[in-house]
Amino acid sequence: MKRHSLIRAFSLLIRRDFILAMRHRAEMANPLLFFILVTSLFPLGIGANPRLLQAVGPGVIWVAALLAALLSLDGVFRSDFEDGTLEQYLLSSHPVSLLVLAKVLAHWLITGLPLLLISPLLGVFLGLPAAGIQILFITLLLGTPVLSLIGAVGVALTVGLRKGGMILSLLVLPLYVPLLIFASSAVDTAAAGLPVTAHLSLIAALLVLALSLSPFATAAALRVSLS
Amino acid sequence: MNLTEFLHMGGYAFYVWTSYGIALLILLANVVLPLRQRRKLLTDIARTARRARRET
Amino acid sequence: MTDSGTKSYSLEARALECVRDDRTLFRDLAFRLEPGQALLLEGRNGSGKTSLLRILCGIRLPDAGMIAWCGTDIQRLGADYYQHTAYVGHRDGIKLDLTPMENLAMARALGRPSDMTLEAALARVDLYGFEDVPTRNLSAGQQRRLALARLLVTDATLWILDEPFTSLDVHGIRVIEELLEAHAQQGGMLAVTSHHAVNLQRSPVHRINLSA
Amino acid sequence: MFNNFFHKLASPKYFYRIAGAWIPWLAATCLLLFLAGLYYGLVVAPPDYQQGESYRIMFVHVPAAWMSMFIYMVMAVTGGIGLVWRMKLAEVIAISSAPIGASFTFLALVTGSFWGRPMWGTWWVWDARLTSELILLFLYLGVIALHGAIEDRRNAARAVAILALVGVINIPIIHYSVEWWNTLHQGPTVTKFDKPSIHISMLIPLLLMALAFKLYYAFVVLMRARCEVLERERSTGWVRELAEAK
Repeated sequence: MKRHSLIRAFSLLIRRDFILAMRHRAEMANPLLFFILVTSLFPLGIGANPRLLQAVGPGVIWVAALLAALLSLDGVFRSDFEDGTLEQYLLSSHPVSLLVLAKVLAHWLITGLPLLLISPLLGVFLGLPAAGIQILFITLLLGTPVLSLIGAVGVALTVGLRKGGMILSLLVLPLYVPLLIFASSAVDTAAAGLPVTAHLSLIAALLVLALSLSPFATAAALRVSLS
Repeated sequence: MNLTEFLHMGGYAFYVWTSYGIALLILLANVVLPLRQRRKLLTDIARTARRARRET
Repeated sequence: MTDSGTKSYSLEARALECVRDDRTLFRDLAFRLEPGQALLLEGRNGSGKTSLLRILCGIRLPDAGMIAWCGTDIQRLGADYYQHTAYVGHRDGIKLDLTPMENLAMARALGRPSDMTLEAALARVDLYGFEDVPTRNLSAGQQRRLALARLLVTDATLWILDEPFTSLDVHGIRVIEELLEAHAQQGGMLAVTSHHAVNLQRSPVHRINLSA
Repeated sequence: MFNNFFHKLASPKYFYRIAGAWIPWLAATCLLLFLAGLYYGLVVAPPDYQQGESYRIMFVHVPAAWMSMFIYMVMAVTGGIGLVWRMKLAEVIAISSAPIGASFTFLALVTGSFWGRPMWGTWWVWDARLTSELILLFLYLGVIALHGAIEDRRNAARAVAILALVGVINIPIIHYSVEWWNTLHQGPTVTKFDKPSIHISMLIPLLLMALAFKLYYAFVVLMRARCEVLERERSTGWVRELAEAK
């Protein structure tokens, strides 16, 4: 019975965040627009030489995804913190780490998934070959949840601070480095027609690691931020 | 060994001595800063204590 | 509404100390609360009432001492403690963009559900008929009553309330007082801070004045 | 007796006194080691057959890089101890380590750059070790910024501990990924700083310097920890007495 109510709380929390996001549809689109804009600025900045674009494409798309994730992350716990619902999670009779996981999952579904779906279009913009676009999609599929999971720890640490946003990027961006390296080089390698199983399994390993550790760290950080 | 030769460092004097100089600066700063902080803290605490005593 | 009175719950504070901004708010504070009893915290602003309630919730760590639930440190109990507690703090802990029903459904899912339906809980705090109005459109007093309705949808023994009567009118205060009285009569426990005098005629009330 | 010692050490007043007694001895030993290390490193050790005299930067660069990693580990471990067992002294050590670790990281970066300039002909190369060191500096700066932003000292210490633990899990991954990225993009053309075998005449000063850096960290962290203890205990009687006795 207890397990049943945990599953119910988990799904209700996700559904609740969905309803809230739908009632603020305009805000929901911001990270996505940011992602598209930043990516399309690069050809304007460095010139539209197809070979150059193709060379920097994977890195550009991944850096843009990273920044878009960072931009959207600030809101994961902010409003819950301000209206006091965050306290209610901590005082719930369910494990806080699982509630956190529900929040992060909802965040990924709301902001990460749209990024993922639009990414092939950006791949075409930057002239990536079909094999590269395919792998780009897979790396984003495996990688954007990692962005949300790692970011959640940083947000949880800074949610009580007045100028949390700047510090958040300082805390989180260095932790994104391995993912950025593995993912963009996977796309590069695929574009060159070489096998990328090693890259993909490394990213999958990062995902497993983040999934298993980050909810606990986030829960602990929320406790600190609220005390 | 000849001193000028030593200071010359086989032509790498600038790189070697700047590196050691920066190291010295950083190491010294790490010693001096806590010393100054402690002195400031102690006078600060003493002042607060004196003020508290006058108020009561 | 609460567990059957046969189980003997107890909440105990042992040698609590709380320091904030280099100021010791209280030291060596001890009390014991049993089913049917209410704890009323009094004191000036900034005397540590809210801090003490947050320590009781386990959100804030005491600088010394501990809170024990049935003899065990609440920091060790974690979720096993929280299934017995409900907290309404300064902030209402409700989402203004959701309806009262959606808010209560979430609150119920986070704890151990009680037998009362969500509609019945809303009716108890005089919000019957507001089920689907966006919470943002309710008045401050109505929002506060909605926050307090959360207490009814979970099966908690210990209610921890920080200024429950804020922004309530005379009628609202009476409604909530009845709620508290009924909870205590059924073997519940209360820990409350309030500027208002709290009228609980039929239940034993401990008073702790933190300014003293 | 050992247990008793640790129990006493947990008392801030006792720690303040005992640390104050140790600092001069640690500092003196550290100075001697530095002098010996410098003598062997700058005077006794022969020039490198490839890099000439410029390799002598190694005697500050390598120990600084070692210490930058080591101090992060210390920070995470003591932070974790403070988090789990609520040991205030461990929190203090963790917090006091951050600025020292950051300055060692900075030192490693700058000396690496000064060493690289005559070797590679540019001030900065995206070499695996320098890049890792740069990211480590960002991690340190994050810790320091977070600590500075949280007003309550105990909360700040707990937040920093969580961040340091997350960082310490990530450091090996970052290290590995950067190493991998480096071989991918540049090929193994860049000369590695640490050669597989190092001559004994160079090893001795390197080890002396490394030991000196360790002792230096020990006494500087104690100095900082003493300040932190004073700050935290400023409303207690013994700190007031101490302050007014001066």
